[in-house]
Amino acid sequence: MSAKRLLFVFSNSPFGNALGAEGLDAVLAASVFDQDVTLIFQLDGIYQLMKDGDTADIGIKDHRKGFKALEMYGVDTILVDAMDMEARGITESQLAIPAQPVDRTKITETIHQADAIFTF
Amino acid sequence: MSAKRLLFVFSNSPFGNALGAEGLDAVLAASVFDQDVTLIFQLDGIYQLMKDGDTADIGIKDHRKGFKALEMYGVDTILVDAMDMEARGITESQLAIPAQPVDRTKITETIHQADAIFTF
Amino acid sequence: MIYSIVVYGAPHSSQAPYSAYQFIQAALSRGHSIYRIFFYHDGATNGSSLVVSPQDDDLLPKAWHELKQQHEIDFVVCIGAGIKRGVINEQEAARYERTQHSLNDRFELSGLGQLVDASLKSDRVITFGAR
Amino acid sequence: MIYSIVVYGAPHSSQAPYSAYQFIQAALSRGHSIYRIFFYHDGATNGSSLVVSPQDDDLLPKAWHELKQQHEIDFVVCIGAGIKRGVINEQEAARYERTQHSLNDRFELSGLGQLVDASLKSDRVITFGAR
Amino acid sequence: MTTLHIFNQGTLQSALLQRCIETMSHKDALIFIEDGVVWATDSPLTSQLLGKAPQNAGIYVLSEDLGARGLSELKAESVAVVDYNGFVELTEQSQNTLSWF
Amino acid sequence: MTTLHIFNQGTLQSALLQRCIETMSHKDALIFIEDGVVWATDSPLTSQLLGKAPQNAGIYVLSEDLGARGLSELKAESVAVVDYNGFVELTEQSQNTLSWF
Repeated sequence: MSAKRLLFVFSNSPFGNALGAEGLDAVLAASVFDQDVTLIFQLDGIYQLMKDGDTADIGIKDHRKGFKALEMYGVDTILVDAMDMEARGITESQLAIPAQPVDRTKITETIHQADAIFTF
Repeated sequence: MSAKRLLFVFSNSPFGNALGAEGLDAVLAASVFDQDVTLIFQLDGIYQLMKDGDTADIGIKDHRKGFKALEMYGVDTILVDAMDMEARGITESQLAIPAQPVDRTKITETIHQADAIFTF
Repeated sequence: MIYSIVVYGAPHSSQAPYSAYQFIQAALSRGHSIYRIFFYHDGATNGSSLVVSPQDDDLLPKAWHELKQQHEIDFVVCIGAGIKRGVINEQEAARYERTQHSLNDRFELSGLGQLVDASLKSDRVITFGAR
Repeated sequence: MIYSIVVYGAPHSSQAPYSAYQFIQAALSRGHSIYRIFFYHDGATNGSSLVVSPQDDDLLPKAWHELKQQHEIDFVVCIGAGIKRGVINEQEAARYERTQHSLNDRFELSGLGQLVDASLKSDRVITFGAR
Repeated sequence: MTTLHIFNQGTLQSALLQRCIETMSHKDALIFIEDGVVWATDSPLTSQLLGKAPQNAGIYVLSEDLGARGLSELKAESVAVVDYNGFVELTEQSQNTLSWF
Repeated sequence: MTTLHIFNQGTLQSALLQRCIETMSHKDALIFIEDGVVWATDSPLTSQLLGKAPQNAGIYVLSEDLGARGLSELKAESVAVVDYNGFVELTEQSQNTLSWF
């Protein structure tokens, strides 16, 4: 069986709901299966990648450091919607991990090529 | 203690989540306390009031008939956002209960006059 | 002033209960009293004794516990919302023929009248919402 | 074709599990097979035996039961999502020192590997989402 | 058909539908289910956004959800109605599905 | 102050924030908490909508939530920062509160 292309799309801000933390867990689980794993961060999902931030004052565990471990797990195709970054006034230097800014055409193409897509 | 003004604001479509059904339950509870109860239906909350519809094919209980009981419970101040109805192409004859179409100024005023506001 | 707080969100799923807790601490420190916390919608899950925080990294259950011990605050889980989300006490378990129950005994299962009562007896009712 | 289904929403709170059930019935009637239903996020609550439908007006628990009896379908509740929402079996109850448990025995508590495995073994993975 | 987009949110999430539509190609399809069916009605609110969908992309609405909400009579002409059987058929014909919520 | 509007949703719910702002009078105030704090950042996406708020209406953001998300440096000038103590103070000064979510 050839490797399957698994795509994880993050569209939500961290902490308000559990989607970001649970999406990260799903990605980490997929990473051990030796498949072709891709992540897209778009819309408010981009805020999952902010370098700064400390959740001590809101009493919620900060799952975001887990995204830094992705490279170690061999997950290296991490795309961010370039227009969404610009609209939010966020630059690459403010992100916690290296992520590739891409345009919408590339996002549509990536979606088309996936075998299964998970939304968070 | 004079009667308190309790305001219930419905903004969500029925069935996709439980807010409409739970908001109705809260209104019915309030109605027995002999207070001044007002309802506002706005945005997709207007779809809570549609006259037609049968949920048998989706396997969900239809709470909407409960809104028809409101008058019996003495709840008669039911406002709908007139612009939201128009934007959705819905006319008063399509609603299950008589509701008063109002403009935004009236909605702001109603919010200002409330002692407590509940969102659904 | 007298405050009551309405919580719509479940621990782990939503920030609402965490925000409510922080707000309550700040309100108490400003000299206000909290009459009641009403757990409605998915917030009912706050009353479950079966919610587990792996690695004990979630301080909310302990925080509710201490808050209840130190202050006279009603913790009410809406009974209608609770039973639909698997938050039931021994009595409801017996009524609906379940062998197990889940309500944390610091919380009380009661009706929506408690929400209305809270709004009548409080100067402010603050909702921490979740969809 | 082989399908797997992912459910993010809880009964009563979200339409997602109801839609998933209708979709599955239609898929089966078109001759497809369902490999697994993976209950993630708030969908974990589908696996609770303590969810009560007042007046038995909710057919979903019974519908899951019959589906499981009539077809060979895995019903997996994500263990991570489950324990955070109070859906635990006897073993987890013992591990985390709870006196009660809540998992319906038609459902299995297992890890996210089951979600990945489902996506590898199925031709289609359909998510019924909830926020 | 390449991707079937599944959209289940109402008009409060207009920003999400806009992105869904911007992401679609003319080879894709979109189905409205659950609260998303309100987008399939004929109204000033909905027509503007739906009009931006790629030409030739199929736009569908789930009849069971439309009917449950009493909106069958209000359906927009540009949207095709399918039942659960047709929904499954759309997933057969597409290569994958993407759920928006 | 009459009503304190409490908004906790991100930009996917832009339609909800738009309505919140349309509903506000100049005597009202608005506080962004939880995921809503992203609206208090200085960016093309947010400035357009925030600019529609009634003049003199106070616009606040909760510092704890802004800081948790690493957005303190990005805060828009037109938004005032308050901590939980200040949030409680706003509820004291208002006659009622309306939560949008």
